[in-house]
Amino acid sequence: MSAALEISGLRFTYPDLDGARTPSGDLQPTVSIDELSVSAGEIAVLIGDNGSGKTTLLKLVAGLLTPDAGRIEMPFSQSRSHGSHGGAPAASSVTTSCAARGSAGGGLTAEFAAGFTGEFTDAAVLVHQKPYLFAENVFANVAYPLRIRKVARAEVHRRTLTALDTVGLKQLSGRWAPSLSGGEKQRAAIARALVLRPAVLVLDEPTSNIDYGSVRTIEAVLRELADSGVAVVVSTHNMASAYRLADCLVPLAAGRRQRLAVNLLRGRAVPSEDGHIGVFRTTYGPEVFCPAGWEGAGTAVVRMDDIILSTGEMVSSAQNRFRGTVVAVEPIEHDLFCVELDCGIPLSCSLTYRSVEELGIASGAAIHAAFKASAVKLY
Amino acid sequence: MSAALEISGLRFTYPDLDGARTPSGDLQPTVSIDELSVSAGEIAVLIGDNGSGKTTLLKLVAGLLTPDAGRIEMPFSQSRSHGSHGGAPAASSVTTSCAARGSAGGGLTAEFAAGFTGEFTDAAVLVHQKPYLFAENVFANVAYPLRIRKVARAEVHRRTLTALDTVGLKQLSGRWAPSLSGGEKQRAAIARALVLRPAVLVLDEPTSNIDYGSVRTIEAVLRELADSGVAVVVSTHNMASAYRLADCLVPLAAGRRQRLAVNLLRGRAVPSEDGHIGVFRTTYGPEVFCPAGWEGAGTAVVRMDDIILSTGEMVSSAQNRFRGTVVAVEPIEHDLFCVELDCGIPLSCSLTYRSVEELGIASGAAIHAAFKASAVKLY
Amino acid sequence: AGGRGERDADIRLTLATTTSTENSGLLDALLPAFEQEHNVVVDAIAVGTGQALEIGRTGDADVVMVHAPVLEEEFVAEGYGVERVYFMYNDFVVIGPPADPAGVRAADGAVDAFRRIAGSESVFISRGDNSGTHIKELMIWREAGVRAEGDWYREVGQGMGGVITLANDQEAYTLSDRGTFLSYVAAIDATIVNEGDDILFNPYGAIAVNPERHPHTKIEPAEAFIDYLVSDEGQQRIAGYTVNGEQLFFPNAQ
Amino acid sequence: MLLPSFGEALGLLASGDRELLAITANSLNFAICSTVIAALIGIPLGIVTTLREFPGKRVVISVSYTLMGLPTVVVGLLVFSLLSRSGPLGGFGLMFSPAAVIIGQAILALPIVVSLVYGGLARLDPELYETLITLGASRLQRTVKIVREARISVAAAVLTAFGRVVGEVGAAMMLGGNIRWYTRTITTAIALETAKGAFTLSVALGIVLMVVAFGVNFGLNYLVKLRPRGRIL
Amino acid sequence: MLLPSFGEALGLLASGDRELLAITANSLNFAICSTVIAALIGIPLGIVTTLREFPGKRVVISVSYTLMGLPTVVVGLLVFSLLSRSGPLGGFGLMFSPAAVIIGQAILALPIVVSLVYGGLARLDPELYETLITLGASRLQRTVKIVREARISVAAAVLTAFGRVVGEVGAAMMLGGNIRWYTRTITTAIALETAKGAFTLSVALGIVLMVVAFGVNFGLNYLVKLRPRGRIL
Ligand SMILES: Nc1ncnc2c1ncn2[C@@H]1O[C@H](COP(=O)(O)OP(=O)(O)OP(=O)(O)O)[C@@H](O)[C@H]1O
Ligand SMILES: Nc1ncnc2c1ncn2[C@@H]1O[C@H](COP(=O)(O)OP(=O)(O)OP(=O)(O)O)[C@@H](O)[C@H]1O
Ligand SMILES: [Mg+2]
Ligand SMILES: [Mg+2]
Repeated sequence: MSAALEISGLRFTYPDLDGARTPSGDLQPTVSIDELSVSAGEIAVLIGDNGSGKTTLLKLVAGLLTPDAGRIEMPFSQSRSHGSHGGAPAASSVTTSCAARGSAGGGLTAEFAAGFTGEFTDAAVLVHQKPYLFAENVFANVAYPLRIRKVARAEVHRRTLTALDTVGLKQLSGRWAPSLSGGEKQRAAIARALVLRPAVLVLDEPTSNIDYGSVRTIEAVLRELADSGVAVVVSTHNMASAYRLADCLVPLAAGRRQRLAVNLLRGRAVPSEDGHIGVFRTTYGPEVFCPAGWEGAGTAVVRMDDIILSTGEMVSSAQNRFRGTVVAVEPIEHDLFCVELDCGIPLSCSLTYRSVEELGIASGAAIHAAFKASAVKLY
Repeated sequence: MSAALEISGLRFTYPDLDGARTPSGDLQPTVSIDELSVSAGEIAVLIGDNGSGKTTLLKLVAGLLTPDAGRIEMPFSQSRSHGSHGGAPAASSVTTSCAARGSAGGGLTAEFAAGFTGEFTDAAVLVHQKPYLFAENVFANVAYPLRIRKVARAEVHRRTLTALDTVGLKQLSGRWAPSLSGGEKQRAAIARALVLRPAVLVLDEPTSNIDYGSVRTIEAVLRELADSGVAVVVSTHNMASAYRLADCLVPLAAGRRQRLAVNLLRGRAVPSEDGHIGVFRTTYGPEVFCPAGWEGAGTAVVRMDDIILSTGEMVSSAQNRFRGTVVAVEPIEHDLFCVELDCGIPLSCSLTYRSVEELGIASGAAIHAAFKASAVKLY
Repeated sequence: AGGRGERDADIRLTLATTTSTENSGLLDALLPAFEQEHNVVVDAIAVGTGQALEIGRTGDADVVMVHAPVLEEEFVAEGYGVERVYFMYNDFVVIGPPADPAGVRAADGAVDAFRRIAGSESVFISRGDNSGTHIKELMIWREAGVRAEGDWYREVGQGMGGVITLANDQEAYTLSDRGTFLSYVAAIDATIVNEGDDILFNPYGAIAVNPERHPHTKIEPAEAFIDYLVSDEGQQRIAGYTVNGEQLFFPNAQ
Repeated sequence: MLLPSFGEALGLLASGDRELLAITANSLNFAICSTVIAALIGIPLGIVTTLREFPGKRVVISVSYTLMGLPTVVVGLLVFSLLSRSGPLGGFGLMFSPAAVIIGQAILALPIVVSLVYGGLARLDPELYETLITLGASRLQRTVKIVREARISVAAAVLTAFGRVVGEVGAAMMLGGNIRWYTRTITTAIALETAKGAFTLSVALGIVLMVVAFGVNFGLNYLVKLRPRGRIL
Repeated sequence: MLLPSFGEALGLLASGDRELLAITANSLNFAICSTVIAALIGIPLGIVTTLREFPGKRVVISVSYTLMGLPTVVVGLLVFSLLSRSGPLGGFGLMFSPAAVIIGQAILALPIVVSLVYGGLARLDPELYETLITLGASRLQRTVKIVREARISVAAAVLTAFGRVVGEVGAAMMLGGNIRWYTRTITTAIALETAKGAFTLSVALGIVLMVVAFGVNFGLNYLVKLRPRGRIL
């Protein structure tokens, strides 16, 4: 798959417009992403605590903020010039930084440099966390991006109604947008982005105010969009939604990518003979035992902490037992290591230094992994 | 428990300020609540689809909208006069409606009538879905309600910092509020309401933009507040949060209360000997079998659909089997009935008319109820 | 700046006058001596002729000083003024473009000059504001037997300065008092094309507002002021006031 | 005693006094033309001032606010020195013509439009701008939309400018010359009648002016809907 | 040819010409007093107009906008008819005094403050008002907070009013009488010098006025921080 969005060496700090009002000592950049790439057709989900930099990163991707350093490339964007906005004080430093990395990125470096001043907006469309709807009716709001592109009337009508239907707002199309309820506004804003079918769609907590049933609808829409070749980047605090959606789950903390602490398995929970226990058939082939009653779920999550390793076969209450080989061992923090296994399905688990020593774990070693069915959470 | 908030016969429709812009045919009131009461120390949770009227109801409770009819009483409010706001075109009709119901409500009827024009604000404080923070720093925002009440400086300082600490924003107290991240803003707004310790605290989707970990913190804060005697009314789309929090779960659709479709059981999931199955000890005494791996969860939810009734003892894979008596049978819609049982724990289940006929279900009849362990969802 | 300084006197006399007296600087030459002598402060309000008289009528001035004999007599006749006292005069001049297309320079007096202007339909600017100048202009038209009408006759309704500026810009004729013309002469091309006729005589009168109509008016200082104007000292100061070496006003107290 | 009856003033208007109608038409004509010119230049300037960061921005804003108080005679003098026969643009012979008044009044109106448009836009939600960028609106399209969203403020700016010029007398007097049947406006007529001491007529004219201005105002208010639903406190 | 050097005007000021200083002081004094009075009355009125629903609200707003264009001579005449010796308030003998000018200018400034405060507040987030109610702010406290939140708009309204009155000449002339050493302001002095044909001096005085107004403006701008962080597009 080719990357539709490639970020490298990205650094951004909010300019300290008013020093007196910000707490001192907070000198690290708001966002600092060494590498992140999202392929066309993929959904990347940003998760992280409040203030971890999700919105900031999304705005950087959408070209609404200018990086202090690093680059953001979107090879598929047919950049359209809209002139610069907000001034680009850092533009030169960005270009320098790009040059320093030589031809590694290829593709759109020139367009990219211009991109920071607002030219790839056609490529990356952002739906804000608190969307701004224009003071006109819902239909006009959603039709706006098409109208300004001089799309034919009939086409505008068709695409707008389709988009409204997609988010379940068709019957409200004549309503005065500012009088919509919170969730209705968010859905209208999503529809307004959908009509554009951009190369990269960026959504900031798109489902935070949306009702339970409609969250699933929006998820389905995003998946469909991805399947049609769009690269989707969303942030969310809804972990279930994140697990269901993510082709690539990106945990952020203090603006930095964190190591994922779970194994995310795609597949399908299938009915099992035994009523007490369920079966999840992973896309890799092997099945995993899981709690019963989740038939149809498409995602299984196993925390890395919940996987137990041993050199020999284990006898325990853990239903899931796999043989595999160690692919990699990497330190996480002081005493902890992350061990990557290939057991037919790729699994990662976290171990203390002592365990790594005791079990003699090293790349290529054969190993047994086990985890309880109840440790598998389905979404 | 005495009711801290009592609503009866409430009707509200948004005045059609601009007929041309609203879709026609939508003549039913936006909110129409026949009866709802929340006791001091209780948490009521409103759930429902976008546009179902949650925000509208909360604003009515907070006195920010004037009902077209019906009454909202808050016996514990020490009403403080702030003068009327927004004009009270419907005030007389409200008073009439109150009078028509005679002394049924007792208590604060007179103050109440005035209340619609803004006088019980001290009693019910609302935290908006999209909170407005003042253009000053976070501390000043949170301290504002205390300062305008002429609370002593030291006391203001103490309570403000406590509130900020409670929502985890202490370290951002000096920050310029408009520059906070989405979730940080929401938390600051919650802190600003907390410092007041009102008789009724009303929060509109308080956790919608808040990170997963902090959601639990906010839930704990709300529970603590309730335990201290505050009546809390929240709306949310986060069902897990709703189940965990709700002493009283109020599903809304098109502005009307809906029948709850689940049984909500309080208690605690305890470790069980059998690794395949869990045990949930309800506060009523009896235990319920449930999925394993959820030790510590405090709420079990069983959908009414998932409970099977029979006149004799059933042999099935359903782990949970109870004997009980029918307390009530009520029609829900065309073909469906809701049967309330007392099985040591109160349980409701839904049945078709045919089943009710076949099983001869009537008030007082003895009955067997069964549901699978996997039908029990823990939160 | 003259000797008048901070306002520290007990008595304040309000003088409503036409703009020409203030604009020409005459008041600055005339008032300080009087103020010092009588320990009064004269508040000079320079406005249009009609407005000055109206202020007198409403009792908001103690003395009125204008140059529109007809209106002044009316004012006194209505009982607003005590007595009209002439104390000086100056004269009007006909000004026009140096090229003098109407041949006014060759005219025999002002009335003939106006006839020539009308005859050649050269543009004439009228103040049209019932001021002393305007009234004088209308009088001359009457004498000339010309109905001042048509494209060439333009009523502009401005103060004297504005009219001179406009006439200069439009290369038109107009009637001006000598004092105002002198203060503009350096900046404009227009020149005097006719002067000295008796009809161009422009007498200034001072009237004390009648305390019977307006009991609060300060009749004593008002009369003292008029006395001062007609006194030797006052008359000398009027005679001695020059701009660029030219005398603007001529004392003529009886 | 000085206050004429409202009826007296309306009577004047209704009697269709030809001169009063001509004067009124002049007032409206000059004010509308100059306001339109000022709006065409000032609205974009106000938007640029709001949306762009540039060094000295604050000074520019302060200057613009200050120029709102530009005395009308000063504007009159400046334009006069340009348009008079001896001025650099004297060749056009524009002095003492409607064009001169319109130029002067447009200069008066411009800083009002710029300042008030700035003041209005500065309060708009920052997300509006970001939304427009991200939806791919061109600079012109963004501008149009921002103006539409801030139409209350923009309309207020234009109305304020209109009110200012329709009621000003200095520039109209200095540049138009208050020439009867040609450049006389209601305000210069008022000044004339006041100088004549005809205070009652002046006030009657003032009332006529207010009625006319109110009509224009109300029309524009109605057009932009000063109170769009749901956006007001 | 008419334009004097900027230096000439500043030279006058710097030389501390006693009369110029007195005139400038008068201008500032009158403008500041009248603006303060107008602000004290107009800000609450603007807030009430925004926050209250009442019948005829739209008409009131239109009238207020219209009155912004009230010609200064008309205000002068109206106040004259009240304060004149023959008017109802004649007994106070206020005509041709600073008080008369201040009253007239305050009347001029009032509709400006009301309209622009209304215009500014009408764009505030509706949630601000609800938040204040729900936090239990009294009416006064709400008002104070709303003004603080809308301080840009309110400051703009006050600045606009100040600019308008400091530069107006009609009321100052009619009501103050342009009395030397007493009620002469920069604008009436300009009118006088213009009438004298002393155009250069007029323009110099105009520049002095602008410099002074700019000073006040900049000071106030600085005070309210026209550009609070994070609230601007
Ligand atoms: N100011 C208004 N004018 C007219 N209709 C409104 C207004 N505000 C809300 N509505 C409508 O009233 C209904 C209820 O809205 P409300 O905001 O109470 O819904 P909600 O349950 O809070 O929805 P959400 O979950 O999206 O926040 C919706 O159909 C909404 O569009
Ligand atoms: N305009 C700004 N000026 C200064 N600091 C800002 C600004 N906007 C955000 N920040 C800070 O930058 C950090 C990252 O903010 P960001 O909005 O990206 O967080 P987030 O991950 O989206 O949080 P949330 O989940 O609450 O939406 C936070 O500490 C925030 O307070
Ligand atoms: Mg965010
Ligand atoms: Mg809502």
